[in-house]
Amino acid sequence: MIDTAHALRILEAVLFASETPVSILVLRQAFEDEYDTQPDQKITNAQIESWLNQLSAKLIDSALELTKTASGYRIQVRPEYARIVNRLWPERPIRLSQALLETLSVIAYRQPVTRADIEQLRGVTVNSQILRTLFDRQWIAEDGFRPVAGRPALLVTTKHFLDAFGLQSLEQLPELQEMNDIIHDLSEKKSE
Amino acid sequence: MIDTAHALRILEAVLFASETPVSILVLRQAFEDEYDTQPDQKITNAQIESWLNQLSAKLIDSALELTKTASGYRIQVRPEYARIVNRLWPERPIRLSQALLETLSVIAYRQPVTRADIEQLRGVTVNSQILRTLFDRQWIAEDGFRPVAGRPALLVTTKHFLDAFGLQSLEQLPELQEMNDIIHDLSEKKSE
Amino acid sequence: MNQIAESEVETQIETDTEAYTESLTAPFARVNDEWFSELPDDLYIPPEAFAIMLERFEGPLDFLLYLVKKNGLDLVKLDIAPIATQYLNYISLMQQLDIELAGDYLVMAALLADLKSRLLLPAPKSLTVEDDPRQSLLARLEEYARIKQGAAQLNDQLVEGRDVFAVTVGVSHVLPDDAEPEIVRFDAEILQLAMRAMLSRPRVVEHRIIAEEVPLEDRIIAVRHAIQHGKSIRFDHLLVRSQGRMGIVVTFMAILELLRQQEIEIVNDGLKDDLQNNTHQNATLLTIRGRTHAA
Repeated sequence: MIDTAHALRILEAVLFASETPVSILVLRQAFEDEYDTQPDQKITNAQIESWLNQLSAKLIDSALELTKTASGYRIQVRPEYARIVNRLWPERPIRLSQALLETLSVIAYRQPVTRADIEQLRGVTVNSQILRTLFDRQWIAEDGFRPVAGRPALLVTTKHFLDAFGLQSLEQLPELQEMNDIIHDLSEKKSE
Repeated sequence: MIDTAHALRILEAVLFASETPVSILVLRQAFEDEYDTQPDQKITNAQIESWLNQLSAKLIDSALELTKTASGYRIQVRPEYARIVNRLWPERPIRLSQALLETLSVIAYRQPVTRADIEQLRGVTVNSQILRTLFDRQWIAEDGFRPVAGRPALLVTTKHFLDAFGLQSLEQLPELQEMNDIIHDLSEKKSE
Repeated sequence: MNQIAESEVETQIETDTEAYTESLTAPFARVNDEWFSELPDDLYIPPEAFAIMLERFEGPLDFLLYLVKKNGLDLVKLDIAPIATQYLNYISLMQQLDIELAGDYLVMAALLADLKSRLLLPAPKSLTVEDDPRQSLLARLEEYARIKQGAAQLNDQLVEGRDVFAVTVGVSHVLPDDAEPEIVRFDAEILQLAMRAMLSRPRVVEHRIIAEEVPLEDRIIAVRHAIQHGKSIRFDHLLVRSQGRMGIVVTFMAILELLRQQEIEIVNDGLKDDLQNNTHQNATLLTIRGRTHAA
């Protein structure tokens, strides 16, 4: 039998470390990784939901709460304490750094993409903070996964992203035609 | 008198919501914002530290811990639960190659150094990709230049570097071996 | 071969290297000069293994450290010449096995060749500690060893993002899909600019200088041969066309080497010519001559 206290700590590790809301599928994955020796002891969704309830209860005495969104579970600061945070960092997520913009534009122009796709294109590791900021603003969302080993999540932009950039649809994104020329030029030079 | 349970929740809201470690100054600010009606009831650093200790104790039964780094306090997933995170998102954990560690070590222990210093010390050409990764993670920064021909930029480590490596200051860097020990180690015959 | 004490590299060679030497298709640089008369002690490693072995090292200093540790040399006594010898032998062998070497390894090879040749010279009477070439190499090795140890210690720290994960939770409410559009508007143009900046950034390529097979020792032999009996010869006549640029560089290194060993002298340093009048016909080039009193 799995020790409840340990189960709750596993949930905590996953939920707190995740940059995105965590689906029940991913949560089950975490337990299967941890208890892979007992294949007969399958952990059910009901079991996980029961632990989630207990975790929620554990958080009652804190400034945090467990919420359920369309794409899964996430822990956030309770609304009554959000005020304190917002007073401390009033301009919180609006800094659009070059790294953030590049990450966002890869997702916007090349969606759906995995984290690895972004790294491949940018040539540097994806900064977790940036993804979290984008998720926090709800400019990006997860939309399924690529059916390869590790089942990496596919990232897409959302309606809120379109709103923030004054776009009606993705077709209105500024054209990348020129860029294709640049790429073409570059590859031409290489082959010389 | 401030209710301790409420104080702990304020700390939680701020520490959990922050993207970077939080200094004691900012924590005090959070309390002053909250209790600005009683200017006589100044909250001391000692008071905050005492609450931080209690918060730390509150986390004992969880997968999380409170830690102190160069720029302040941060809540993190305990190393023993990080394994779960690593397994779930295998692409996430950063990898530190030997070349990167050596480059970083030169900068950390011998700062400020130029690129040429690093090459001279390691005996190999500096890999631009590595420097870019270090800049991208904000572990290193340029700090002036050496007043010689070409005015090469001087590289130093940053607070982010200390934060990432769980150090409160450069003085906490593990000590390097004494010259004599090195000679001794090098001269030691292989036991086989 | 592994049973042979590591420190006996200097003497162990004669016994079983003959067969190996003959098995090499490329002519092994086996000359009277002491530093090419011996072979590395792990000879029966296939070429691929050499390449893999070299990949384990972070560069020539790391490789030198390995050789130092492996041989258990007394660095207090500045016992560095045997290491230089071994290093040069490995490099020479790898070149003959067509293993690509990063330029850094060749730079170190030149430095060690220089060190060795200087050690052969009679020590100047006023040799100070700082002048001792072994001392400065030792200092570099020590400093590198220290930095390497520093790197290991950094690696032992609990690193955020690898061993621990900083926690950040969201604050804002989750907006419903039909929420009012955000007030902050950004120009979609900045996305295109970001994408352009990113895609036009030069791809990061790891530059590896590929060493052509021009072993320094081969060039030394060739130069020695060319200036036999005090003959003088112009630099360009020493070059082998097929060896290309690397051939020029290595031949020049060979000349410097022989100069140090006082086997040759310069007849014309090729510097007097006015650059503007310099044509291919009357170009003055470095010209050298064998010193008759040299052995």
